[in-house]
Amino acid sequence: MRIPKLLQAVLVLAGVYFGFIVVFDVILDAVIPSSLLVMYMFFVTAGVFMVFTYDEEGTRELVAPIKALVEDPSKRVWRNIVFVIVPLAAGAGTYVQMQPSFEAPLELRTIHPAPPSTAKIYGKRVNLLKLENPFRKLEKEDPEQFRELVEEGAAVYIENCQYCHGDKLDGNGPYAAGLNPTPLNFQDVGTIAQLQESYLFWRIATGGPGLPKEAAPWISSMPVWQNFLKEDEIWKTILFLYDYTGHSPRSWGHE
Amino acid sequence: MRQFLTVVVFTLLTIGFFAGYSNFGIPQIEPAPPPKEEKLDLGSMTMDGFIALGERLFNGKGTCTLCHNALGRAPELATVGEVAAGRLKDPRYEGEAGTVEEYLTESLIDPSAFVVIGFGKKGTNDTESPMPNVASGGIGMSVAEVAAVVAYLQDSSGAEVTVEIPQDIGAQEDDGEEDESEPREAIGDPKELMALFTCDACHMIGGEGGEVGPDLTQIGASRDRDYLRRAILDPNADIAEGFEEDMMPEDMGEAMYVAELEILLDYLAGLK
Amino acid sequence: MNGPRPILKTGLALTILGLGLAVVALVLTGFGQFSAFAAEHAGAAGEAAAAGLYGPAPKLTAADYPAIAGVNGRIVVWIVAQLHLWFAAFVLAVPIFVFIIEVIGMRTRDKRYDDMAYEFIKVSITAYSLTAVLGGFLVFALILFYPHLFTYLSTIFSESMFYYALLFFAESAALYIYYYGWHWLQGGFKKWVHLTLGLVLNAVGTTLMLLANAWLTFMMSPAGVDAAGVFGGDAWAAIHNFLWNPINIHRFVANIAYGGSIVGAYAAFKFLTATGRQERAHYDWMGYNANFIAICALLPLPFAGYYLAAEIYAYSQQMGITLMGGIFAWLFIIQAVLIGTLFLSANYYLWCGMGRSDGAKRYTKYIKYIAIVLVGAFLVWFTPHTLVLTNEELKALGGPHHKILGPLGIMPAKNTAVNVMIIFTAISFMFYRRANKIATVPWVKAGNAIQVALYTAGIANIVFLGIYHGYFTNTVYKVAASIPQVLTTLVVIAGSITLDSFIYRGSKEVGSLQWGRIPERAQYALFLLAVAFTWLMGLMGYIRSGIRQHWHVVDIMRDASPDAFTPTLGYAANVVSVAAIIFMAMVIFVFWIAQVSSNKTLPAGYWKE
Amino acid sequence: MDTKGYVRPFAAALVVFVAAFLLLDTLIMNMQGLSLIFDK
Repeated sequence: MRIPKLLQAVLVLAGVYFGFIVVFDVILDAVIPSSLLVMYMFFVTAGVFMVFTYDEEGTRELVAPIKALVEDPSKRVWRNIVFVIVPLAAGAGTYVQMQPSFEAPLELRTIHPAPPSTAKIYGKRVNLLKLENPFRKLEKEDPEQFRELVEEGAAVYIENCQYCHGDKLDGNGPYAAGLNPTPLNFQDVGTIAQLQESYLFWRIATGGPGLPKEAAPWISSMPVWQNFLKEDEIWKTILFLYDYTGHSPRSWGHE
Repeated sequence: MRQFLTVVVFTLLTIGFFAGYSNFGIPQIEPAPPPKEEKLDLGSMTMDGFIALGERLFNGKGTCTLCHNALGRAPELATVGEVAAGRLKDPRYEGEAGTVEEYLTESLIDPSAFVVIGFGKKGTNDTESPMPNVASGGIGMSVAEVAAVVAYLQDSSGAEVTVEIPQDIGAQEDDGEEDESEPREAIGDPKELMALFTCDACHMIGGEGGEVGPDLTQIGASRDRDYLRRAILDPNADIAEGFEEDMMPEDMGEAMYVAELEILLDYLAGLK
Repeated sequence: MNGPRPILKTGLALTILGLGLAVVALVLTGFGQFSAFAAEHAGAAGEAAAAGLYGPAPKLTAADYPAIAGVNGRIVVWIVAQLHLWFAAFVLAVPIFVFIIEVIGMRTRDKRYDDMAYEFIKVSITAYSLTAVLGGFLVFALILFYPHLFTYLSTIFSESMFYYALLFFAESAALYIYYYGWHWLQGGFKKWVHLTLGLVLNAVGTTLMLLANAWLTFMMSPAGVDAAGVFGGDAWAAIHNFLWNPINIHRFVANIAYGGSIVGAYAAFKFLTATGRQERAHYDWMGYNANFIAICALLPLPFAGYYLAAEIYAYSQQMGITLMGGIFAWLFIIQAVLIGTLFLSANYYLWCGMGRSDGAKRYTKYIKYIAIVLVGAFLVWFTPHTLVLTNEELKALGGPHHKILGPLGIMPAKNTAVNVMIIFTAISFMFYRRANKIATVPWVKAGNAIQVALYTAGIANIVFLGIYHGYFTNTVYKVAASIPQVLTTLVVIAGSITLDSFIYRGSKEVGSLQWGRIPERAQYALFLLAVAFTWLMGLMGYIRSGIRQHWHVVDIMRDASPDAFTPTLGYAANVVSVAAIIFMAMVIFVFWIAQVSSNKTLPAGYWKE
Repeated sequence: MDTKGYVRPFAAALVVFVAAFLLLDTLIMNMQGLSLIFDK
């Protein structure tokens, strides 16, 4: 038996919707954010509509049941049922939407706020656009010394950072579960791999309180490390972060 | 007409969807307001803020604490507010100041107007001060900054603060940002370098200069370049006999360019 | 008789063409000399010219911005500038493709093309006067609300502003002769003269745009002035600033796409209101061609935009990060929604258009797969880097980073997605072209196999580049990998068109194309294209201007007005929406007025017999 | 499946195109990509 077009369309949409949920939430164990799912479904619906209506027969077949429902005298009972259910469903939807909930309001943090062009770090005004890791050049010039510096950076990291950011640098340290926002996962390709070293220096040195206004709410509990670490310790730690994760800092120069 | 209305409604719906999505579909992040310019701050600054600015300048950009400290390279300033009134009446005073405030301002830009006994340049019989003019050269304070330092000095020495915050906004260039963003040009003449870093405040060369550090007149005869380099970059590594530790600033290496250091070393090593 | 005449004609025509090109070349290169000459001249006129003629950029306070009748000056200038720009883009683009269509008509001797070109230019002539009116309005608004900025810019660009005014006369003259002389300058030599006029019109129009671009890019990447804003006297240096050419390229391409989409909306409107079959067929054909132009220009647009963004980064990293990473990051999600809308509606129009051919049935079964890939690629493109998460989701994920969606939020994924979308749009278009043809060459099967292999290899390469260089190599390669991706796309499209032209050499037609046999829904797709384009241009105008933040002229002249703040995206979207509605109303007026001229009323007994 | 008429030309063309594209990639990435058009 051939499935009517309208039912086909509904089935496809339902399939995609539950497909997303099953694949992300169950199989991959990584929930799909509801805000994103709504937009995804909007465009999937648009796509399905396009495929079903690009020719006349398809369109006629698609809207025929709807037309019949509204116009066909023999469908009176169904019509009445639908005309009662639709407003009720809309009302229920509105009620659920408007009902006060205990859920804390959505908070969105810009994870990579644009850095200021200069920042005051260690009492000095530094130009973040030009700031470079003083040790980076050793990677080529003196690999042995570079290794040593990375080791020293690792020591600083283990002493100070791993409690939150984890010993695998995956943002999953012993204290991570207690923090919101959770510590950054440096292994992720979307974090330090996308940034320049000066950016990391700025974020580490000024910590959560150093975030600009657009990154509000700066509920980040990242300490202001310039109060605890020396300048070269931060730079060495940055070397370690990139070395361990295998990422390289963003730069505009060529290799 | 029906077609026309449908088109209008369709257009409005489309635009409405785009606007609605931009307003409700994505988070509304309020961008940071434009940063306030420093110069505007001066106009709305309280006296406390102004004094605090003076303190920052005194400890930072002004490099005053290099000499005006407990080690006695220069007169202590803890009581300068009271002492200054007496200076004005001192017969050795050659300046034009009439009030304490004027005196302090003058002492910053024309330090030789009055030299406290025992603190003058060697061989000038306390008529010339080793202190540089803070408004010029490497320090380069603006008029407003000098006023802020004076206010701080009055306040910290317990005298009445008579300074008024300059309202002529244009006078204040900024609070030092420019020095760092625009590096000074390298200096090729060793004598100019010595003047910029006020070496002669502590070291004597050819009979001129202070006695806080070793005499450099013939330093090249007894010390080689490596020693001198170390002595500049890490002053406490070797202390010449009869001199104290921690007298020479440790940040000389950072303050001068590498090329300048070499020029200076050439010069010093050649002093035989 | 036949001997020397054609040669003479061709020679004359070539001479005229050459002259026209020379004018363009002169106009383009001449500015350097002109301004250098002018600068020298100024230097000779007054000794103090260099030192005293130009002051530094004024330092303004809030009091320097007149408050007029409680009107928000920024919004007025914003909306008027946007309206002016929309009309200017339209007016500039139409002559470009009118010229091309006229050439096609001349080559094919198909009068339909000539008629269509004439109809396009008829639409643009009312729009032309509206552009001028809005331009004047914009100048007034600037003088009223931002007098010091206007004064400062006009001291630097005084010469180019003067030439601009002169060129406007030239533009008007060329346009009016081109339009009113259309039916007079027909056939043989006269047609060549007319074509030359079209070329001059385009040269002048493009020069006008280049000049106006210089003023706005000067505000973004000032040149020819020192740190305090003192102008050195070299107008060419100020014009030829860092972002001038990137903006020129981007705007030139975008204008053509935009002009095509507006004319498409015109055709759609006429189609919907048409009464006769013949009229419907005509406007269907016109809408198809307009859409074709819009899509052809739309395809390279992402790359032009990418180049512009890269140049902004190169000019100032802070500006670049403000553009892509900071508050404006979400704007690119809105942009993705709009560009997705453009691609989807353009494809939908093509699919609907397949109904014109009886042979299309053979290909319609593939449409759903194209749709799946398009929507899939679009979803990737639209996935934001920063996800909006509820607390529940945040807890379930263990942090704001999503292991699957996170990697889709960054550039390599989006580059891959957009290239795939472009290739599949090309496939849609290929099906459309094939719909009415039956190949007769003996190697059809092998040809199709090669065709499929080309697409397979191309897509595989794009995906490989995206994944390998995007996630497993150094950042500098991430950016660089987009170049072979783009080249692959271009190679695939060009190769496929070439291959198809061989396969369908000497092909049979299934039947004659049934112009006008297209559902009305498809016309709404054309409207959607025009509206989305308009709105998108407004939004991108906002960000281009917005990355200057609180500067009139970046790092030189500060905006001290109370409106110096950067608005939120919702606020900007509302302003853009209001402006877009005003624009659409004016466009409908333009369409209507273009139609009025052909209406004739004969009142009985009114005139003396 | 029609091996001779379809699959063979497909396979052959695919090999050629994949090789050509990979060559293109290698060439451009070794030219250090961006410097092709972005460097002044």
